[in-house]
Amino acid sequence: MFRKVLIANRGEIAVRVMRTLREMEIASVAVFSDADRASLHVRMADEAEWVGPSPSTESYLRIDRILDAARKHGAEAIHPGYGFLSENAEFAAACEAAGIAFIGPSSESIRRMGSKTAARQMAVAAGAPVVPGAHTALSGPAEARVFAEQYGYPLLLKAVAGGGGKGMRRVDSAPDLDAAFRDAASEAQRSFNNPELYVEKLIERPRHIEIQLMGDRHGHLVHFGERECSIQRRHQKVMEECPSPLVAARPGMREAMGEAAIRVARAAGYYNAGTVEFLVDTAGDFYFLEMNTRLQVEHPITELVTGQDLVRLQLEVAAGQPLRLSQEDIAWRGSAIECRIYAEDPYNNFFPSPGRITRLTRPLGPGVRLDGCVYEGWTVPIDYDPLLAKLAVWSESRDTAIARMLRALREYDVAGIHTNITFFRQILEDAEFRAGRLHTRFVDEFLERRRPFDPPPDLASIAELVAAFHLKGVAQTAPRPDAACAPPSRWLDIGRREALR
Amino acid sequence: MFRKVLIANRGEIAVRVMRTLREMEIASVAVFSDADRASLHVRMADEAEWVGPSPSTESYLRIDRILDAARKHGAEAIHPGYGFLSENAEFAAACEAAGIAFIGPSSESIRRMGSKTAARQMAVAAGAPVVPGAHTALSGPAEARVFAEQYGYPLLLKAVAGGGGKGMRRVDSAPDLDAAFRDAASEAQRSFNNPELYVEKLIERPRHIEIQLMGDRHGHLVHFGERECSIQRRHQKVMEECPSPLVAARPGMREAMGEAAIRVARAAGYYNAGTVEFLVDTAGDFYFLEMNTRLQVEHPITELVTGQDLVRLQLEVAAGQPLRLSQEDIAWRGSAIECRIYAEDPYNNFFPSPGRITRLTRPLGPGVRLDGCVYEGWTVPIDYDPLLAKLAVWSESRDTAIARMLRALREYDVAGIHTNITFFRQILEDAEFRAGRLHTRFVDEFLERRRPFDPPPDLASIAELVAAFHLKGVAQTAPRPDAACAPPSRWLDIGRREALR
Amino acid sequence: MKEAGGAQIVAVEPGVYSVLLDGRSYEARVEQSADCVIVFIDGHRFEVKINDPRRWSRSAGKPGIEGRSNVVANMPGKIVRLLVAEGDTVEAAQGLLVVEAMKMQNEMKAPKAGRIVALPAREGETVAAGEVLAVIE
Amino acid sequence: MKEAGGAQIVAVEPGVYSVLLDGRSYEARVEQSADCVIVFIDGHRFEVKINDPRRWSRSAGKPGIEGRSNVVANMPGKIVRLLVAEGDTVEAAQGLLVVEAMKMQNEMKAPKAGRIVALPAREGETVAAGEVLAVIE
Repeated sequence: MFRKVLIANRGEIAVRVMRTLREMEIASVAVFSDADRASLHVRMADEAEWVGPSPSTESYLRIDRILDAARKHGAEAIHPGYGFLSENAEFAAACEAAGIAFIGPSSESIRRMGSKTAARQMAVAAGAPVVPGAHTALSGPAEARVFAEQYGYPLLLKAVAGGGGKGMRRVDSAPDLDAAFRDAASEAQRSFNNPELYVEKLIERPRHIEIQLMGDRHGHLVHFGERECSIQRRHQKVMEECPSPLVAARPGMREAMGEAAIRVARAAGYYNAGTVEFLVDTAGDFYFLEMNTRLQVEHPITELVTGQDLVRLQLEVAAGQPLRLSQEDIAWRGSAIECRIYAEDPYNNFFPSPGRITRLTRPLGPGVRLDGCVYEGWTVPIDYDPLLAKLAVWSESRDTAIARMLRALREYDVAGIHTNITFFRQILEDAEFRAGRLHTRFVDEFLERRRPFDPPPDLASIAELVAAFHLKGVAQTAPRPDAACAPPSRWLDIGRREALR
Repeated sequence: MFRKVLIANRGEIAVRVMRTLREMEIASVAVFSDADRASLHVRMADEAEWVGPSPSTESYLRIDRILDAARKHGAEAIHPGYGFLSENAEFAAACEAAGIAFIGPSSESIRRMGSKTAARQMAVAAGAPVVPGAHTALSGPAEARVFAEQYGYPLLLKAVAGGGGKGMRRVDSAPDLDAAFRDAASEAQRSFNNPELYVEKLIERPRHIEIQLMGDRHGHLVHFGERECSIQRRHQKVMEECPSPLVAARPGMREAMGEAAIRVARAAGYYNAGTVEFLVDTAGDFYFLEMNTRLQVEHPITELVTGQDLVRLQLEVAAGQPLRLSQEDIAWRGSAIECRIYAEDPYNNFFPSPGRITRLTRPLGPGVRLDGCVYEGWTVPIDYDPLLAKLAVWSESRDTAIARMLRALREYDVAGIHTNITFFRQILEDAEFRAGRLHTRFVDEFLERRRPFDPPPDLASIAELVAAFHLKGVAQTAPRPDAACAPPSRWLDIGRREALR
Repeated sequence: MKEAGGAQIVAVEPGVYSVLLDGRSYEARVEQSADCVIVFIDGHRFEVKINDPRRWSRSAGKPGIEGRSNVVANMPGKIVRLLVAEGDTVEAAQGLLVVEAMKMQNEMKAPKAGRIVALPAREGETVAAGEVLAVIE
Repeated sequence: MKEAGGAQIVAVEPGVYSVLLDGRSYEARVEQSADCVIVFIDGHRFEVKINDPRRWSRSAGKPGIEGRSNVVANMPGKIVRLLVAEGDTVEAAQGLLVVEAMKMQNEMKAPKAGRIVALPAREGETVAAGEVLAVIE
């Protein structure tokens, strides 16, 4: 096994990987940008190296600096986490060339899956169902128009080099096509340095269900079942669950999806952790969407339900060990849900809300897992994704897991910035969600129908009372000379009366 | 199901019960003494009632006040937690008489098991093996001496009304007997208001292994397997694990112990949660020790391994529902360990260390469960047991669970008071512990053999550097006029040189 | 602490208050700005405005819509595109400009119909939170 | 932050410092009393005495044994039993008195052999942390 591993990432995933490294008695090397000197992933690491200024293009995306850091610290392997360089075939190849183990698939597998059109072709060849669409990059909006004439609207424009909803646009009718094409191509150019797009028939109200895979370098592949990731905003997952309520209700569906995923992965010569994403239509048919050639953000819910440590398995496989699990060893128990706690305002178009965390109270107790990289007093930087933490819960059934997540969210308090904690509480109370009727437009429809998050009638007067008490305390520490003779307001009056009764 | 439940307890167990109540949408009523107004269990409750001054005899042990609070708040049931009134038959009977459900066994079962001598007789009648001993209260030290002449030393004096090691003394030779008898009787009188003692043959280096049971009011009883609780200080458990490394290595032992435990419980007409404690000798033979007629402190490790919520089951059974599990539904997965984090100094005879928690950083991440009732800025009161929190971890095997616990303990920081966190790290590194060679004198022997917790050589200079930096910062906020011209010390020198290089 | 009814408030952590009233337990978390106290209870947000040291009122929560309106950057970011020019007439909710921050583009919309009387924002420029990007009258 | 070697210290939380030195990362947690700074790194405790504002030294960690010794209550509690009387000669580690706190009885032992020259402790009395219970010479 490796003695030292560098994590080419930041934030919660860097901390997540370090925890398993520490449990395996492997030294960890963090890398950090200017913005992240005080980040928890640097504080918790055994070793750390500065790799550049705050913009990720000058730090976390700098292959040369990451490899220099690995060589300088004598790291034998690099864990890429997710995002940043994790699906960069050039980076994987550079690691291979430098004699440093890349904890992920081969650069060749990444390259094959990185082109969404090539991945589609591979899925077709492997016998996995795919959504009708153009398998090659479009020359321009005109070509998309031809496709639309054959399959009709709505359709979906997607970046060939894409991921995470970047460079993706839904087109509902012909007049919108040109603008959508321009926006998507420009976003794809900015995000992936590649403006190429392809087109697919849009599946209405699809579910997004994915299969977790793990393979070793000896051709052995197993799946860890599915995760339902239909709760999305701006095409990004915000809440995931395992098992999928749909798959749990359909005997044989998990096995069918798992086998399809393994076939695609095998065709790509895949090893290490990977995830095959499927769209599932209202009839329950599933279609290959893409393969993510790295650990997913939402891997904890699979760990909770299967009892496996996916990062430990990644490390074992990357060190050349054969997978110690066969498919029969994978068993599923109970139900897990994850909420991605973001520094954002869900009621203002999910606008990011960086800033200083002035107070932080975390949920604890039975069945609660928290993976984060924040602490009280830390300032959420403006330079990166606003993910603060992943709150996951496990319980014996979906219903009790929902109840547990609600309980945990009520214990969670982050002051100083906006978060989406309350938003999750509302979703979890939603009847459609509870019935398991999920699809990728769920959040949009939910925002239309949601009832206001109105407080119980008694809370307003409590709030006034506390405000009065608080200001009295503040006033005591910095008294105003004229405060004593001021006529008491109604609220202050209430405050005094109640507090002194 | 109940709509409102009062928790006749404080601290972490009150919070633990409230979490399940909230998940079941049952309102919770906390009770509190003067010392506990700001306790987390009061802050988290839906309702709260003051029940008296700080001493527990005037608050948490006041049956009349607890019942008044329940009636006033309209609580339909009372959860007693552990300790305090949880094994008080009079309290259970008073609840029954008041028409309030007692979440535990019948007062009659408590009474039968509360007398350790009667419990022994019941175990004998049920065909469970018991340690040789006097089945009735001793008239005085002379009667113990007669027993010693027959069975030899060492022997163990125990309180008839006892529990938790209170009123218990080991006697190694005849001259120690009188003093030991006096001390034990006096402690029993103070602790249980009953000075009666009985005597048992002392089993050398026994393991303490217990079986978790749950029964409904319709005669249905199941067991949840064992917990190994051999790691004790002052006859109190400090660290527990599930499964027991001994039981895990012996096919059929769990079933044999489980069945013996169920036989004893059935003989007592037992329902709700209970635990049958056994001593296990070096040959692997087990002997009934006593039955605890309540939820145990260490129940979380059973929950982690079996995936059951024992508090939820307690509530269901107390509401008259039949147990929804049969023995075949109970399955064990992986390995769990619990460390009881105490405000105490393990290197100064485990002396309690109450005081203000000035800083608190908790372990998080995969496989970590924390049940606590503390927060930063809270003052640990001197009036109660110094248990701060229970840190439990789960992993797929005992070895990986040990590694995970070590990782979690390294993340744990409690400033302002002493805790036993470092002590657990040392035990977990101990070769005897890792080999699973456990017994109830383990801690005593470990304290003899343990190597000093020496820091790596580089840490001392880092500490000096930080001290210099810290004082410089302090000096900056409150500058001393003569500081500038003072000759720099060696440490300050290092601090400056390193910090400015 | 021994009274049967009545409110009883304790500051348990900085800005955190435990309230007991009529047997019920509440935990309130306070954040204070220059002109208001924001109280959170069980995720519900209450804004108590301090209009004057001697008089507070609970805010209605909605800003006024009449008159001149400033479009303000609600976080630091970079202006990637202007969709209107000074002097343009705009509809309510019409897109005015696009700001990018934390790798996300956000279209700032007109809070009401009117005319753009000022447009200090420039494409490619970095703006601070609170900076005025456009003024509509 | 860009230097290759050298120590680099950042105060990340009150009393918590992140140190990077020679590529290694350390987290140090400081508690300060009137006369010393206690630094914890990975559970290891370092006491840095401030004997004089101009001079510090790292403490050897062991209190001196010669001369007069005070037996001091290390926490608040109640004296339940006295095992010696003023004027008694005691051995090192001999039990002097029993203090009960947090439901636990603790025997206070003589730190060294000598004679009890003062015994302010009284049975049944409550004592505060730091109070002198006995003096041995």
